[in-house]
Amino acid sequence: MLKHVEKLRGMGLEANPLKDWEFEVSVPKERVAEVLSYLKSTGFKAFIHLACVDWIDEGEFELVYNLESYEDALQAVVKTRIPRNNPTMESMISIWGLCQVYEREVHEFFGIEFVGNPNLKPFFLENWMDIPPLRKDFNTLVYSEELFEFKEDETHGIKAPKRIEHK
Amino acid sequence: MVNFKKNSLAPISALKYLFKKPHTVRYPKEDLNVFYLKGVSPRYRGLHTNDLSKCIGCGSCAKVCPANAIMMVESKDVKPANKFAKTVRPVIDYGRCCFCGQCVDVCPTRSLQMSREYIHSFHPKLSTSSEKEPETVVEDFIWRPDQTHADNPGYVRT
Amino acid sequence: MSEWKELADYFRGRSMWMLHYCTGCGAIELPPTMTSRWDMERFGVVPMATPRQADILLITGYLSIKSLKRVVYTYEQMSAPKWVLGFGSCTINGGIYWDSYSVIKRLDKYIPVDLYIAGCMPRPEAILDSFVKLRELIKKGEAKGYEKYVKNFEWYKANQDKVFRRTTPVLKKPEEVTKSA
Amino acid sequence: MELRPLNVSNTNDKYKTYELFIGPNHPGISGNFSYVLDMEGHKVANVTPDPGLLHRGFEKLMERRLWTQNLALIPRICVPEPDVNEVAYCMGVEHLAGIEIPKHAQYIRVIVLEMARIAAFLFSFAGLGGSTGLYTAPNWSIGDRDYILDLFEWLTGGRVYHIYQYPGGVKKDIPDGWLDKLLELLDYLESRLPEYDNLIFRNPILQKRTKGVGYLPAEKAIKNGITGPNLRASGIKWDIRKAQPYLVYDELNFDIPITGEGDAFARTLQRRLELEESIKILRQCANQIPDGPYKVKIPNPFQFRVPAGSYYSKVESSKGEFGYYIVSDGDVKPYRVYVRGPSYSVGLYYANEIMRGMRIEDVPVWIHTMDICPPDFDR
Repeated sequence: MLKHVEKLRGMGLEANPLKDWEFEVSVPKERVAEVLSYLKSTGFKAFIHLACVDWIDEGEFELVYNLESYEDALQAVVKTRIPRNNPTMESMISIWGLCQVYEREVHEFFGIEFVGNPNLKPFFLENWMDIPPLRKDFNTLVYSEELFEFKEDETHGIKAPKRIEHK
Repeated sequence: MVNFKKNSLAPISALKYLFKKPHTVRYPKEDLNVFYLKGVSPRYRGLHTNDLSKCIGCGSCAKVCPANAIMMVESKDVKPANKFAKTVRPVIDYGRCCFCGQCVDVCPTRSLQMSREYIHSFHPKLSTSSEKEPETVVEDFIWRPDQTHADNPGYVRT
Repeated sequence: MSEWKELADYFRGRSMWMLHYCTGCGAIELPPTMTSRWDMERFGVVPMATPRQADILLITGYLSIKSLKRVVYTYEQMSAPKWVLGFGSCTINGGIYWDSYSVIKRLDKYIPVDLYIAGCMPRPEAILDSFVKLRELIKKGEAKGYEKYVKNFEWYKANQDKVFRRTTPVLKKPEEVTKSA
Repeated sequence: MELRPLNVSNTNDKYKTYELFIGPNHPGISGNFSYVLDMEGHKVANVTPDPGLLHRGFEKLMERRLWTQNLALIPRICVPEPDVNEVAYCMGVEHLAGIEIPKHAQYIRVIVLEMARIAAFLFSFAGLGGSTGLYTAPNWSIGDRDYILDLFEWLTGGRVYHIYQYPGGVKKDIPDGWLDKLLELLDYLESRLPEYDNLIFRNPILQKRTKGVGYLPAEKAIKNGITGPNLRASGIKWDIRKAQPYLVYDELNFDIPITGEGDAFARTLQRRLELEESIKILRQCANQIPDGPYKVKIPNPFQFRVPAGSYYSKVESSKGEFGYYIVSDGDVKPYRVYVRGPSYSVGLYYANEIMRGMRIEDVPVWIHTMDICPPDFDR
């Protein structure tokens, strides 16, 4: 495992082990395709998932590619940062055809444009006209109170409705 | 498991089920008796019970509830246990409660517990108009736990 | 004429056919009730594949907006004496998804429900107990949700359209929306 | 084992392909999910999955709740096997917070995981029986699964949603008399396995229905992110419990069966052999469990903060690799939690590739032998 970490540090990337079989690499945006295809060539053939974290204070999205190598039982977490206003990212479909589905989901929940992905149509949500829901500035309680017409307050229950008598 | 051919006598071996007791639990007549108590498990997370005298109305159960189901409501018929105790008591909205038991785990005076009762259903009357029906339904599932099912304790904080 | 109706209601209560449609997470308690351990067939309740032949529609738990649209189609395809059973706390007041943007909170605003069952996934015994209660309601002639649907059809359709046919975004521009907790 | 060829129909009228909904309301689908199939005669020409019917926005809700409040929300993600979520989440939180749970609690977690695994395998026999019309199989296997749920109910207080794990261990200790009941149940299940073999696996009709369906070669399985029993049925010896042992799996000896042919029958056989292994693991755990505290004291829920950082914790579930990518910024609430469901890429991406040319009656069989769990897609 340390052989991989040293190799990646040799390529000028910042890599550190998380556990004895998992390490993470943070990669600038342009070198993601290069690092992913390099890892795929050295045994990380299984693409596990693509996650996206919305760092709203730093104004950035963080894309997390997770790969797994079955030969030497390792887990590689490749992270990259992309700017938050009109975020675009090149699609990794050429390396793994599987990314098409994960990128379509991240596009719908965060609004990231994946250049090269043939099919970014709506996936889970039907006629959604608001900002992508998993962004930090989307308030789900205000949305559901508006849409489903019920009133709820945020203080987790410390309030005194007047009309209750015990049964 | 190596050969996948079924020998021809296999269906006959199914006849032994004729003389076996059915393992169906005929619910209304007989109950589940797997545990040392009849019915559900001795640790079952069912409808809540609350010892109104021990409860000090601190509201930590309302704060910890993931479903925002517990409301602290002023109750006239209860006197505070000591100088600091308040007279608000938890009221549970079973249209929200997910029966996770986290309120029982966090209750400092161990007054809020869960009983082994779980049956409750509500039929909105035909007379209530459609507009008022959602309100009456939500209304029926909100009540303040007290000692009604306390004789049948289930999930208690040890 | 009325004793024929009582006789019909008596037998209707004893052969309620359930639509085999697991809408929410409560559907994991249906297989044990359907198969050998709790066996709801003792009450005449049999899973049916198509809405045309089913009498009861079980809404087992939460309903996202997408599946609410399918449930409304299914409900309207079922033939007249039909009943809806609301399982668990998600159909009453939103359950544990009270702040979710894609789950409806009160089922009664969209389709009429005849019986609500408490429990966050009611046990098989609670399901069987609700079938017995539904049979009493049918015998007494009080389970008339389907007539209520026809009577105030516009009100139900208005609620459904508020959720399905939205043309404008629900929240205002992102700048006015306060940052979420 | 070659796939049956799709014979091109010679009529080129506009009804060459018609649209068929394997819709949300279909007994052959395991849960609330729908495929839109373009059919050519009785063969599938194109598949467009239509997920989102069970979407509750878990990842948004988890950002609004405390660390321990999420434990009540999490088992609702994958319903046939809820304990996998709790253990994976708790292991992630404990790794980030640096909590070391006692050996007794680790053994209880392995027992809970393996019992949930057996229950999920029995549930997949029921699904297989339902899709091939063998209705005795659901009656038997779900009936036996109910005995496992009784034990869960006694141990945790809930039948399906146990909400039993807690960062730092488990919520309640094993009641006395529970382990003997567990060993009794294991002997009963062991005596039932030959009955299942005669009913399901030696059944010539079922073999004809599943052999040759949905053939999955090894490298295609890796390329499409398929893990778990479906991967091992294609011949790759990869099990997280052996390769990257967590909890106490390194102290238990069990082996990984490989069926290797890669078609639907090999996958069901794979689950049947793994069920035997799980019984073996449970027996060892029940006999070797050391005494000791069942949990480590952690601060109360309102002040429990997890230091900043991110970690991907995974567990070998009966459907594949179930992972939680947890990001924390040191607050009382998680900053971001991503749930990796095992059947996500199978049902949404690989379905379009494998179902082309498949006959319509093989579609539910393929869905149930891949053990697709729709809440994994929508979360």
